[in-house]
Amino acid sequence: MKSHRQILEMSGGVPTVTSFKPERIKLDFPIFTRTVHGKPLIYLDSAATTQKPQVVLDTIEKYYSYQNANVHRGLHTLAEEATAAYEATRTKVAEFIGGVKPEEVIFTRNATEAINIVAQSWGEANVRHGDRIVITQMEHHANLVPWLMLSRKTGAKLKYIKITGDGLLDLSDIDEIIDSRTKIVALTQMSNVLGTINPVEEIIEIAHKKGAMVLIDGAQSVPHLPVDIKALHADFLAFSAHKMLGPTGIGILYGKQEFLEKMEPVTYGGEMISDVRFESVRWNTLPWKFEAGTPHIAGAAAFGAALQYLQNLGMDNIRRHELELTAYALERLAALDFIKVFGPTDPEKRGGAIAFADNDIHPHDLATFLDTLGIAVRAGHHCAQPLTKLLGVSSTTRASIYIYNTTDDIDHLADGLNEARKYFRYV
Amino acid sequence: MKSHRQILEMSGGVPTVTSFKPERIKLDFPIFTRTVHGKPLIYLDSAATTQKPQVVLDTIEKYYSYQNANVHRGLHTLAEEATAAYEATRTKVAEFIGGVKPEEVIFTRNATEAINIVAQSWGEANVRHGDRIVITQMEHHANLVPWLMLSRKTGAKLKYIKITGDGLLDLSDIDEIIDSRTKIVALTQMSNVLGTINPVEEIIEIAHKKGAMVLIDGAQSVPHLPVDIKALHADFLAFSAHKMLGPTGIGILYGKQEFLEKMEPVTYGGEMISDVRFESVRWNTLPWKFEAGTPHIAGAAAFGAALQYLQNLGMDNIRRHELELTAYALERLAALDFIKVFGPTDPEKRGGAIAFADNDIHPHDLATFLDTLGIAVRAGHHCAQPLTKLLGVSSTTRASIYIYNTTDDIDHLADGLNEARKYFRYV
Amino acid sequence: MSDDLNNLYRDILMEHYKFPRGRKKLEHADIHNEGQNPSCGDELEMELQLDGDKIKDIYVSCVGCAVSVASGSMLADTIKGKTLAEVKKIAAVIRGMLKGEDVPDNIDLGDLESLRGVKKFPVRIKCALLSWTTLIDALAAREQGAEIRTSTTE
Amino acid sequence: MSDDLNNLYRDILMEHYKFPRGRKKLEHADIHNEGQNPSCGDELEMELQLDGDKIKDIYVSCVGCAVSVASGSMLADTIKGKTLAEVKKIAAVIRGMLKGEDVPDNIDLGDLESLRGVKKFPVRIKCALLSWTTLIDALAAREQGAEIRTSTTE
Ligand SMILES: Cc1ncc(COP(=O)(O)O)c(C=O)c1O
Ligand SMILES: Cc1ncc(COP(=O)(O)O)c(C=O)c1O
Repeated sequence: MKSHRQILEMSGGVPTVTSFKPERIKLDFPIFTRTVHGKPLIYLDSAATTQKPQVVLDTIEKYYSYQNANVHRGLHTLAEEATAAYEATRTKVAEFIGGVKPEEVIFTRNATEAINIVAQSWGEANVRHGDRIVITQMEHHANLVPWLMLSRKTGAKLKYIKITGDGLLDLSDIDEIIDSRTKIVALTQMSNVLGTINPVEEIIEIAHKKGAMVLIDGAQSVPHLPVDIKALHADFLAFSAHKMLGPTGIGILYGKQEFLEKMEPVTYGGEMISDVRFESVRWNTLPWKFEAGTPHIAGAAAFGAALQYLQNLGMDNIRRHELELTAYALERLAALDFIKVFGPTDPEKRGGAIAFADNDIHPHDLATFLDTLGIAVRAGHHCAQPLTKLLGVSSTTRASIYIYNTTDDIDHLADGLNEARKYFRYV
Repeated sequence: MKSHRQILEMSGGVPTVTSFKPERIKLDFPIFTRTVHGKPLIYLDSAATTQKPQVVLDTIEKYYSYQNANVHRGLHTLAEEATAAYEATRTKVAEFIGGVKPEEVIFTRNATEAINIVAQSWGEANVRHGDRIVITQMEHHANLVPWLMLSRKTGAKLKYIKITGDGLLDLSDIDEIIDSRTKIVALTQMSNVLGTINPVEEIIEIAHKKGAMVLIDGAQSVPHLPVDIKALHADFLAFSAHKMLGPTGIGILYGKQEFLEKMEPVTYGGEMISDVRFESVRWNTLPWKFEAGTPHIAGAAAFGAALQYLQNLGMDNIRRHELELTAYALERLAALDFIKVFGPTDPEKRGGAIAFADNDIHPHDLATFLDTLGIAVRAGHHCAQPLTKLLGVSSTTRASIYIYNTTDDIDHLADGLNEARKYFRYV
Repeated sequence: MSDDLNNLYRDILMEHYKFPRGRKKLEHADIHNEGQNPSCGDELEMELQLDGDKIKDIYVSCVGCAVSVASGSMLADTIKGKTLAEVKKIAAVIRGMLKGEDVPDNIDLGDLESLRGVKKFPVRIKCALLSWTTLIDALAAREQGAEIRTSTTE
Repeated sequence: MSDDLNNLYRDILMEHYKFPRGRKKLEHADIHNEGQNPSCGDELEMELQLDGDKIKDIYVSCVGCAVSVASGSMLADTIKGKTLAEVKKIAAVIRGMLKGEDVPDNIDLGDLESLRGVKKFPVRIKCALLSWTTLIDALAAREQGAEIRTSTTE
């Protein structure tokens, strides 16, 4: 770590972006000093979880070393500082997603829990037999199973927006799918398999016209695109800190105040209560109503540092970098005639999660092989089994990029794919 | 931090206990190098959350710097290492609480969520109108509100085991309270206000005879006492890592396999699923069935280090230390005629969470005053409002100890209480 | 003791705490409200008797810490005899001051000046606010002809 | 390439992968079971035809990675002609070996020897296990007269 830090200091601390230099950014991430099977780590699994910059680790260390206490209700200095750190990140998140109110920002464990809260609390109170719930065929299990279960419990019908052969949403019959019986439309802004960026603005408009609410699964979009949830008029947004440089164990549910206020909490305990007697209880106000028990205080503090790091880089710059790198990767992969890439071919329409298949080598064998070259990719259904089946395969290999990835990383991947053909004797 | 580390190394690294030296233990906790209002920190708020030893911070740093990846399903080296770290702690927890099966150990956000899972999943499937749910008058909101809500939803009756003037459970009419209609008894093994250690073994036996399940809220007991949940035959146990040297954002639900297997999950998403199609879903096996979405991997890894630290000290030694220190504190406080202590006077019957009241100074003013002396205590209802009302006060001041507290800390507290009388001119 | 602490527990505040004003129950009340700081356990009862648009008499009873009791006592002292409009203005100024805003030059705070010390103790601000929030809510409810049950500062 | 990798993808394993045995559908089957590794997407179908207590013929069809396909192929090769008791013993030995236990000296593993390399790749163990678990579950279900639907290794 020492020499890493020294390099960092020599190169001037926090990144300022005039030109976006992933090689420079890599230096902020201690994990890139490690090797895998004797090779430098090439991390292409950021859609699963991202690596963490030193400043995030330092914030955790600082939190536990100097401020650690339980939040709220505490009158001593540590408790005050811990509460301030926790609530400061709430405010930062509110800004980050377009300037919403801090009380509209609820800390959860992850995106999955955020979506579950809406499906359970809002869903069970508002969705009835004969209603419709609309999702898409490209949803992650986190934005599929909660709605499947809600439809089972309520008798509402679960409808899917289909996808085209190109991996885009098929909006040709959208007016039939989202109809006046539709209570909520829940969809991902960016697919974690196809990379597809969905036209959420358009869908939100259609849904709202039909009187339906919209939940955006932002697990893949918020880390990679500038997302202004206020401009989008989405009713709910869910995402996870660990996919955007932040720590594990903390996620966000954003909801419009008017809806959150009417919703019942789903977990009961300390913090979320205003008054309890032996026979009655009154909930606390927003946002604490939804935050039962001791929260992940250190996680919130560190997530604040991650957001600051991203803001210093600038979400526009991040998108531009990823667009370029995705274009480059698609080009390199297209040149390999034994590789089939899924999802949109136009880099403007997608992010940098790229699922592909080798004509002969099974994704698991490929991932194991690439790992011995130090290249981390993921193989499997990426928690989107129905989509995977739809693609006509049982699993895919996925390479996914982030701010620290370089064209060099992509070159290594392409070389690795070629080598795999040789190793498994398909050439 | 440097000099702290140096001292640590000079004194020989990890503590080995022949005699229990809290002064030595303090050196392992970086927070004790900080001052509060210019005074050395005297932390007497461990019942709210404990401080963290350097080894826990190092484990977090190491996790994010060398192993960070999403768990399960990952074929690359990092994913394998992250999964190993995550699952190793599950095994360690299983050992720590008396040698249960790892698949009976579920990672949650905190004790609160653990209790909620049982109340929602087991409760809603098994509790009916006319049934009884039994808790005690000394429960934390986390072990009260979920049952209050379950009783509302199901029409079951919520009954309370009363407490005596001494702060002990009143078992005189226990056979009437726990009757054949009782479906579950949920009680804390140690009160976070009165410090009372409850005779859970006896109550579990009575409950089981009547055919009722038992959930133990171990949030205060597991950190402070040797707890052998297998010997106790408890059906469920809930506790939080952050109250036992571990990080925030991670807790444990233990449940007997036969019950967990029949229970439906309450949160849906990735990891907890074995197979999903567009219209159907099959849950994963235990323990993952209850762990939806990306878990708090770093938290689990670091909790493992915390458990190891506690095991090195020995839970018997910890109990002995706290018994001595509690006895000392009770003695010192008894000598102050303006202070009334709540809870059992016999230190054998209690842990080191000591709530008290000054005859004249309000708990908040007292806590603010003590804070300026560097002494962190908590004032309020400690998330046990019904109990606080029962004690005839609107709030109390609570000092609570852990492995790093010394008789010196207690002396400072006693002196501070005397000084407060002078400052607020009651002497 | 620390300057901040002395600034919080000024003599004048402690004097109001130990001898709070407005503790005499009214024969008849035009406005009634209760306040609560659930996380502290502080509870407050307030009654106002009007004479036209003037506060003729006030009853404030607070079970709580020095800051909340003293703040309620000063409130009683201050608003007695004032018009509703004046009272609303003062309440707004005090609320602003506690939240860190500047106090307009033309406002004489009197004893209320001593609440300034609270600012340095963020968690105690809600103690000082309790009586003022209870008052403001009660007046707002009256204007709108709404019923009111309990105010809280959280 | 790394030794571990070469040890995983031994020639013999790759040969079974590319030319798997037991792919011919049976006319008639006494035992049928399906296996799944849901997290990978691997799927396996197995049919056994008995002659008394001997395995007369076997059909194994696996859609999956090299390790799971090869393991299924070796299984077909190995158990054909053996008695149910022998098969159960081999299956237990292989399962133990994959979980890191020693293989008894008196057991000749033949091609199955090549599965040893999997041990170094903990996440791939379940690939190698898939066919064996499917077999063991099928035989156990048969003994207990139970119905069986799908086996999984997770
Ligand atoms: C007895 C008891 N139960 C439950 C809890 C809830 O713990 P957590 O906030 O970590 O969920 C606490 C913590 O305050 C407690 O003291
Ligand atoms: C599109 C999408 N939604 C939801 C999730 C779930 O995120 P988490 O596991 O952090 O809850 C993921 C992460 O894999 C994702 O890619």
